[in-house]
Amino acid sequence: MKIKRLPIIQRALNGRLALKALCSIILLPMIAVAANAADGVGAGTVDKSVSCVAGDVLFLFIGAVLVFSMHAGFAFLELGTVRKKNQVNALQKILVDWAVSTVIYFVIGYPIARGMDGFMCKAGQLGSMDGIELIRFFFYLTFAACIPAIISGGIAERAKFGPIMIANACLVGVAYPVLERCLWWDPDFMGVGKAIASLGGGVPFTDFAGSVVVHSFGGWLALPAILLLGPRRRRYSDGAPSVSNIPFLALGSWILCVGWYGFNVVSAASVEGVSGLVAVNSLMAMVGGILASVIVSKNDPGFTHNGALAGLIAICAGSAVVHPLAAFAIGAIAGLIFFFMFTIETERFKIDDVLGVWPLHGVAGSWGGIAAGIFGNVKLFGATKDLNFFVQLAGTVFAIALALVSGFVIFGLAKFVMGIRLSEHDEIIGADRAIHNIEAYPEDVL
Amino acid sequence: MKIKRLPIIQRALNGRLALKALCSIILLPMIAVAANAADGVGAGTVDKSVSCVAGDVLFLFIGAVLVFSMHAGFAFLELGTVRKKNQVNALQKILVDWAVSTVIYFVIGYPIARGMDGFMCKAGQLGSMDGIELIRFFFYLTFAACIPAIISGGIAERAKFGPIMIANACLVGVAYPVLERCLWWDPDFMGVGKAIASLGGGVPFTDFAGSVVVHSFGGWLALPAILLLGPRRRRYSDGAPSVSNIPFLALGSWILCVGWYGFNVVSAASVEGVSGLVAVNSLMAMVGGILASVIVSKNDPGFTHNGALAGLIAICAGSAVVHPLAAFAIGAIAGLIFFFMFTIETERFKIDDVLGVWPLHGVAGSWGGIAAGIFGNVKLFGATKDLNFFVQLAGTVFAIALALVSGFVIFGLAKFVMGIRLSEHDEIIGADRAIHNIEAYPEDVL
Amino acid sequence: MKIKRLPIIQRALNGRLALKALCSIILLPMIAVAANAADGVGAGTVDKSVSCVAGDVLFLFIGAVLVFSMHAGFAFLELGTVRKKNQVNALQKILVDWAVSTVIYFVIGYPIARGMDGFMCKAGQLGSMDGIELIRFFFYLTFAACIPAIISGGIAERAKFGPIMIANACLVGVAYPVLERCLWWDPDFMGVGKAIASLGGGVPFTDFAGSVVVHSFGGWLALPAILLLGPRRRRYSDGAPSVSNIPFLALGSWILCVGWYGFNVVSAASVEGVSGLVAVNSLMAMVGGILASVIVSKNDPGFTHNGALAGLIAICAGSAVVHPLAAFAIGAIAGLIFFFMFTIETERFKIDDVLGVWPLHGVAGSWGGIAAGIFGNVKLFGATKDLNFFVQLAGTVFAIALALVSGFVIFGLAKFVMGIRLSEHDEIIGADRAIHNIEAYPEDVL
Amino acid sequence: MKKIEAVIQPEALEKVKEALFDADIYKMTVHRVRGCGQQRGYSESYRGKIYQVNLLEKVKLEIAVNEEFVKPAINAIIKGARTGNIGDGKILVTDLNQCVRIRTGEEGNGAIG
Amino acid sequence: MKKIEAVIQPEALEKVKEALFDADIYKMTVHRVRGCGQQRGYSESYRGKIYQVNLLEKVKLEIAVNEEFVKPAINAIIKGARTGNIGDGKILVTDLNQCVRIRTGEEGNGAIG
Amino acid sequence: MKKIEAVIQPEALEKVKEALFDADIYKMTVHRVRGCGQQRGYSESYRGKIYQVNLLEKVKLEIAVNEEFVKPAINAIIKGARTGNIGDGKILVTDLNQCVRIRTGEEGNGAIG
Ligand SMILES: Nc1ncnc2c1ncn2[C@@H]1O[C@H](COP(=O)(O)OP(=O)(O)O)[C@@H](O)[C@H]1O
Ligand SMILES: Nc1ncnc2c1ncn2[C@@H]1O[C@H](COP(=O)(O)OP(=O)(O)O)[C@@H](O)[C@H]1O
Ligand SMILES: Nc1ncnc2c1ncn2[C@@H]1O[C@H](COP(=O)(O)OP(=O)(O)O)[C@@H](O)[C@H]1O
Repeated sequence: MKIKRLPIIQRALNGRLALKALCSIILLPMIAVAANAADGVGAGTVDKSVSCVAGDVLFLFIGAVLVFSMHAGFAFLELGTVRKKNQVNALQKILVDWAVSTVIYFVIGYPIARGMDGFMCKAGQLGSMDGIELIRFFFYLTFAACIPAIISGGIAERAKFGPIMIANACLVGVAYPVLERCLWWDPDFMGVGKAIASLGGGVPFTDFAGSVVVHSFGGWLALPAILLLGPRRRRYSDGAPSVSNIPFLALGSWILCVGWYGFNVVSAASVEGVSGLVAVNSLMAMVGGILASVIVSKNDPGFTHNGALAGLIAICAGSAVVHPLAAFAIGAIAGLIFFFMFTIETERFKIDDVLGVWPLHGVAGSWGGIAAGIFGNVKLFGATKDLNFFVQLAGTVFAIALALVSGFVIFGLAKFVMGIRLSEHDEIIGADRAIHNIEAYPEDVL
Repeated sequence: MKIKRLPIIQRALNGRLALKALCSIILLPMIAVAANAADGVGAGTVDKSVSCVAGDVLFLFIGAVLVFSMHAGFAFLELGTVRKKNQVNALQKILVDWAVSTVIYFVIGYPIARGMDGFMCKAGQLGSMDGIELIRFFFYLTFAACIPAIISGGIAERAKFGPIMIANACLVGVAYPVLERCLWWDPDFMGVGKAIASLGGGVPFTDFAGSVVVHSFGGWLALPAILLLGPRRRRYSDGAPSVSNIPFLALGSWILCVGWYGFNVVSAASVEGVSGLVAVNSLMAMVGGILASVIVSKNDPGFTHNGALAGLIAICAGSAVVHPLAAFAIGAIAGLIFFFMFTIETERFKIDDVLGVWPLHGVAGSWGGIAAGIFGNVKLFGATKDLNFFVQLAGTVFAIALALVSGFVIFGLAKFVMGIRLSEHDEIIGADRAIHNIEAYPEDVL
Repeated sequence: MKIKRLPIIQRALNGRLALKALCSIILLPMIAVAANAADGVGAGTVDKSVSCVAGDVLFLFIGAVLVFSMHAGFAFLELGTVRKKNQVNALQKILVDWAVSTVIYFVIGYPIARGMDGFMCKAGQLGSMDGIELIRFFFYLTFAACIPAIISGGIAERAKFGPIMIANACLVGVAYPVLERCLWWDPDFMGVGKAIASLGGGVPFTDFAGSVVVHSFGGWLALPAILLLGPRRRRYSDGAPSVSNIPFLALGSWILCVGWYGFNVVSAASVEGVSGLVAVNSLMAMVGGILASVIVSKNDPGFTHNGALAGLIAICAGSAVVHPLAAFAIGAIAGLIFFFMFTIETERFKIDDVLGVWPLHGVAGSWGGIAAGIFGNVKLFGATKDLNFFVQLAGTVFAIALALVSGFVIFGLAKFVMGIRLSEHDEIIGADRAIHNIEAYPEDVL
Repeated sequence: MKKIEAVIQPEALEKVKEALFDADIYKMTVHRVRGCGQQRGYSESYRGKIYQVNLLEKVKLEIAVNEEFVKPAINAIIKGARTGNIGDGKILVTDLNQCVRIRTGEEGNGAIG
Repeated sequence: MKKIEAVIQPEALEKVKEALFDADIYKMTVHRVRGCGQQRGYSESYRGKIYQVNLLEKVKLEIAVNEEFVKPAINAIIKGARTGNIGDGKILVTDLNQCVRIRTGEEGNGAIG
Repeated sequence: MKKIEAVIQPEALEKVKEALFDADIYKMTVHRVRGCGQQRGYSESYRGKIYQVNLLEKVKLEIAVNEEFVKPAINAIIKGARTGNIGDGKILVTDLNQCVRIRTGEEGNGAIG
């Protein structure tokens, strides 16, 4: 990948964005590209035959499309779970967060994560040999953009739009890429990967598809945001149900489940690595999550459809390593975790986590990271290779710590500087009318 | 595929499941795998280069994801067709049936179908060379799990949850795999395949993607269940419409239509076999079904969206053989079949088949099996090869017979032992409140 | 591709269709195929190895499935945008238009576009070597069928069903294939391509994935239809909102966005041509469209979800050529175009374009064609190659002209001969009851 | 002239309508409402949160009639709606001062039917 | 004090509201209801099953007014709702004993507006 | 016997119900309605088209009571619904001639509770 620094972009970003977001959005790239185009030459080293690259591009493309579609799933899962007066807001948050994530991750996030200088070279280079790098960016963007989508579900129905969007941009642009780099790409980065691996005699931390890096991190980031926001008005004094639409909730869950196979299987990143084991492990964990949830929740649709997700979240880490039956167990336990932790969180501790993203992504994701260390055992559990429990634990704890610190700092700052909570009046009329000036079903106004 | 018997699993299943489903769900696999892991060695014979296998894995993976997504289609097609008070139930049935099907088909169904001992070997083996077998399992599971999904639509709005689930498990675990093996995998199995083929001088029974094996079988299994249940309360005395939500019905149909291309095209099972003919035949049959339905039903959305499915169901059998224009005719006739048979079934004979799964999957599927014998003719209809009408007829009749027998036995037993029908009170308040303790749109309670 | 003329089909189509559409639908193909099967022999020239063809078939298959799924997106985008009493009609129009487009494009459209005699040969030939041609037909059909789907959104809530369907068939069968051939396949056809290219010293007109050929053409075709129909009753005298369901609108937009990656990336048409650049350019344009729309519309969900589409529409033309940052700019400008042009069209000029298909597909598509000529500049904007502004402009203008002429002629004829507008009574009760004899939520009737 | 209002079970609507038609009463206005009375509510639960539903789905009919139809109307409603179970509902009767047919401007007894 | 109840076509609501505002009547409560009268219903069909819809969509207005506004209110409603077609609807007037403004506790004639 | 009708803010329903239960009034029928009064409406916009919403979501209660419960009922409603802001709503009271319990056929004062 040919890399070029582009100081113009940086300056432009700093100077203008605050003032005239819109203008710069349109003019900036033109200037930047023009300025840059003149001097970019030289292709990256080519280490695969063209047809192999085509195969990988196609593979990553399929993955990117599948995981991109999951964002529709996030939108509808949230839309179905919140009250009717906040449905439009759920849709807008997910779509706009996606857009902002794309920009920030393109400009700084991905370069940080991969330890390179950025994409500011000529399209000719980007397109031909390096098209693989672009599609890889797209694929990992679909993961990065899960961070705001996860947080969105926890803070629903009472958060301001702009401040949260800016906070999310910081997380996707910096905090997440740092974690990604530490745990996925570069064991030498700040010495984190090495230090963790040293706990297990050099067995590296394994998080195949992001139980820890994506889900746990997102879930534990949401916790500070939820705490800083406080519960929704009357959430704990009122007897009213706070879920509006089970069919849309289920639709969101289905879209997520289907897309998840892209999330997990395509994490092999190269078509040669495609693995039936990863697919079937994802399947078994999902099914474990469904069955455990349906039993323990007495056939509650909210728990069951989220239980499937809990299983899928927990299996990301170990899906290339553990045995399908172990995957089933990991998923089933994740389903129970969601059930119990959600109840404890929201009813005992009265933490108003609307979709339950902390127990779902945070706790079940952490469980996934640790579970890979338990079931990643060739002798005992028929795994494909041995992972180290302490390494997995340490990596997981590291992600949690980073999430809590980043979350409190960034959302704390946002609260302090801009305020992150809707006014009481706006919360009563609902975010749809307050922010978007329209309701989800406008004809109903008579 | 390395195969190992695992007696521990069997014993564990028998002993515990009845008592503590949940515990065993979680503990069992751990024990089982541990017990087993120690002694498993030796890889299966490798008969393809690694990169070819990767291509096939990817191909089957795409198919599995597409057909898995169809189950969301089943869920929404049913949800849209039933009354509002049974929408949650539709969602839960499809999701939980999927989960149960996965487990049972993994443990006994697929091994029966393929004539092997099961998956209880080490993941190392499962994952590397044999990943192809795992993804194949996943792909064929997506077919097997259609059986309960089909039945679900026929018995909607009045059936108990648990008893039907258990009956379905038996069907997916035993009855369907037996049929699958007879008609798809092993002509020697119980001599069925051979006997059928002998009717046509050795031309084997052809059901490329399951018109007969999946759809017809599912539809004819539903019939006994529907008869044993009886019609919904007031279905034939009341003037009220019994369909709640055309947009969700259409969404379900669309999801099914899109996923169907995986169902048919990927049934080639190997990427070299991928065929534009299969894709276009599926398309033409779908279009035939749509056009015939829209004309004959005078633009009724229920018939039109189901007509597309009728066409797709009927073309499964012959999609690799017949000419695209023959596919169109097959689909158009299937659309008519659904229109007329549904009306005759539900209005003349007052068989309360809620979604019309018997005419749709059962009759149109049977038509598909037979139609392949008619249009599968090189001389007359420009097919790619000649099929034999009597062979196709015999295979179709065999599937129907097996379906009726299994259906009456299993649902009859379920009715006798556990009861399969909701109480009148539960039916009045709806399955959502009665079984799941919640309504589809909970905010509407005021 | 082996090609055979099939006079029987033509005669049959002329003679019978008017009288007994249904009969002929079913009988015709049988006769036709039978008549034809006897004499067809000889395979086309094979210019690729079998495994390469398999790769391309798979690639086109993935594209076809993705773009086919977009039609569900069209359906739900329209369903969500129209009033509740016209939701069923939206669903039916899209599905039936798809079916009619398939037939007409199979019989005459695709042969015209590709300059060949048709598909009336034996399946054996179609299926084996030439399967690639069939799947290519399917892939380009998914584009062709966008034409009626685009028009449908503009004329919603007041148009008759049959007459519009017939007019659409003419467009998909003749007008669109002519344009496709001129601008995509055959620069010599009527000399158009050559003449346009001569404006730029031989640099050919480039429209990679159809900004001009598909979207702009569709959008500008809709304009005459909208003008000939006139605005909906009370559209400009009433204060009532005319949008029913933002969640379904958003669902439609999401489905379209996801499928669009098939639209653009698979337009390479061969797996070797798969390009990360096309994927990321599509992404950046979509994101540009979202961000520009959300800012300029003050967070309006209708504009934001359509802004994503505007960006995707505009990038089709240049997605294989321009730099990702240029793609972002193209998308952002497309978002603004939609915002301003929609408001001008519907509020200033009182042209009642229900979904805004003219500004969305027509204007943003034209912008896409022209923008490729601006940003397709290696030196200035880091493109992969140089395109010519005047060539792009000329091609775009040609498409607009053809659209306006065909649109006025065909819809004008339809209006004159059959009438294209619902009666006032039918418009008041809604197309669902008037045409389909049912409402979208039938249980609501009490 | 009287106005009769009846709250009944949604299930009973069909039968009540028939009974009214049989009694030559063809005009009515119908509301979907929720009611709370002797009939116990029920509880639902969503993801562990239990909530009480004590407003149950009901249907309310409003019928404006001339005096001589009051008794027949009440009887018809009872005939169609009575199951003997709690929750069958209630009929209220109030005086009606005036009735106007919008289409014709007609007033009083003649306008009611 | 009187209570005026009017059942009108949904289409007419906008105009009736305007006419009432013109008559200085600004307060009202509106219900979505279904009505059955001289206006014939229609039949729908779904997958071959035909069912009769004889309860048609209507809108009901409730307006509490002092005596002097009764006539103007009725006239305004008629003005806004009359098309001359069957189904235009009906106006009912009943006595009102008391009216309380919740915000202030104010009672009687003063509380009505 | 009287019929009490109260239009309140949807937000207040829970509290009003509680207050009524405290006053030993357990039976009521509830409508979702839309109301227009002193409370200003708001405007919404969709893709550039602005429209006024002046019918706001309200809840209407209907309670049939014997005379001695009229005052307590009104007080309970006021207690639960008053916030002091415009839009709190209104209570109307009308005479009730008759009340019939469908289940038993019981009439009059005894049938009301
Ligand atoms: N006093 C009342 N005021 C208003 N509505 C009432 C009254 N009594 C009964 N209702 C309505 O009638 C419905 C049925 O009443 P309920 O007491 O449950 O049954 P029953 O009349 O058979 O004893 C209630 O849900 C309510 O809607
Ligand atoms: N006697 C009545 N009682 C209750 N509602 C009535 C009565 N008469 C008419 N309505 C209401 O008014 C609506 C219109 O009445 P209809 O008889 O169709 O038209 P018109 O009043 O023009 O003859 C009905 O649908 C019904 O809701
Ligand atoms: N005269 C009336 N007739 C019918 N409904 C009324 C009347 N006055 C008030 N309402 C209902 O009460 C609601 C609240 O009234 P409003 O005037 O906004 O507040 P307040 O009573 O506090 O001044 C209105 O939205 C309307 O539904």
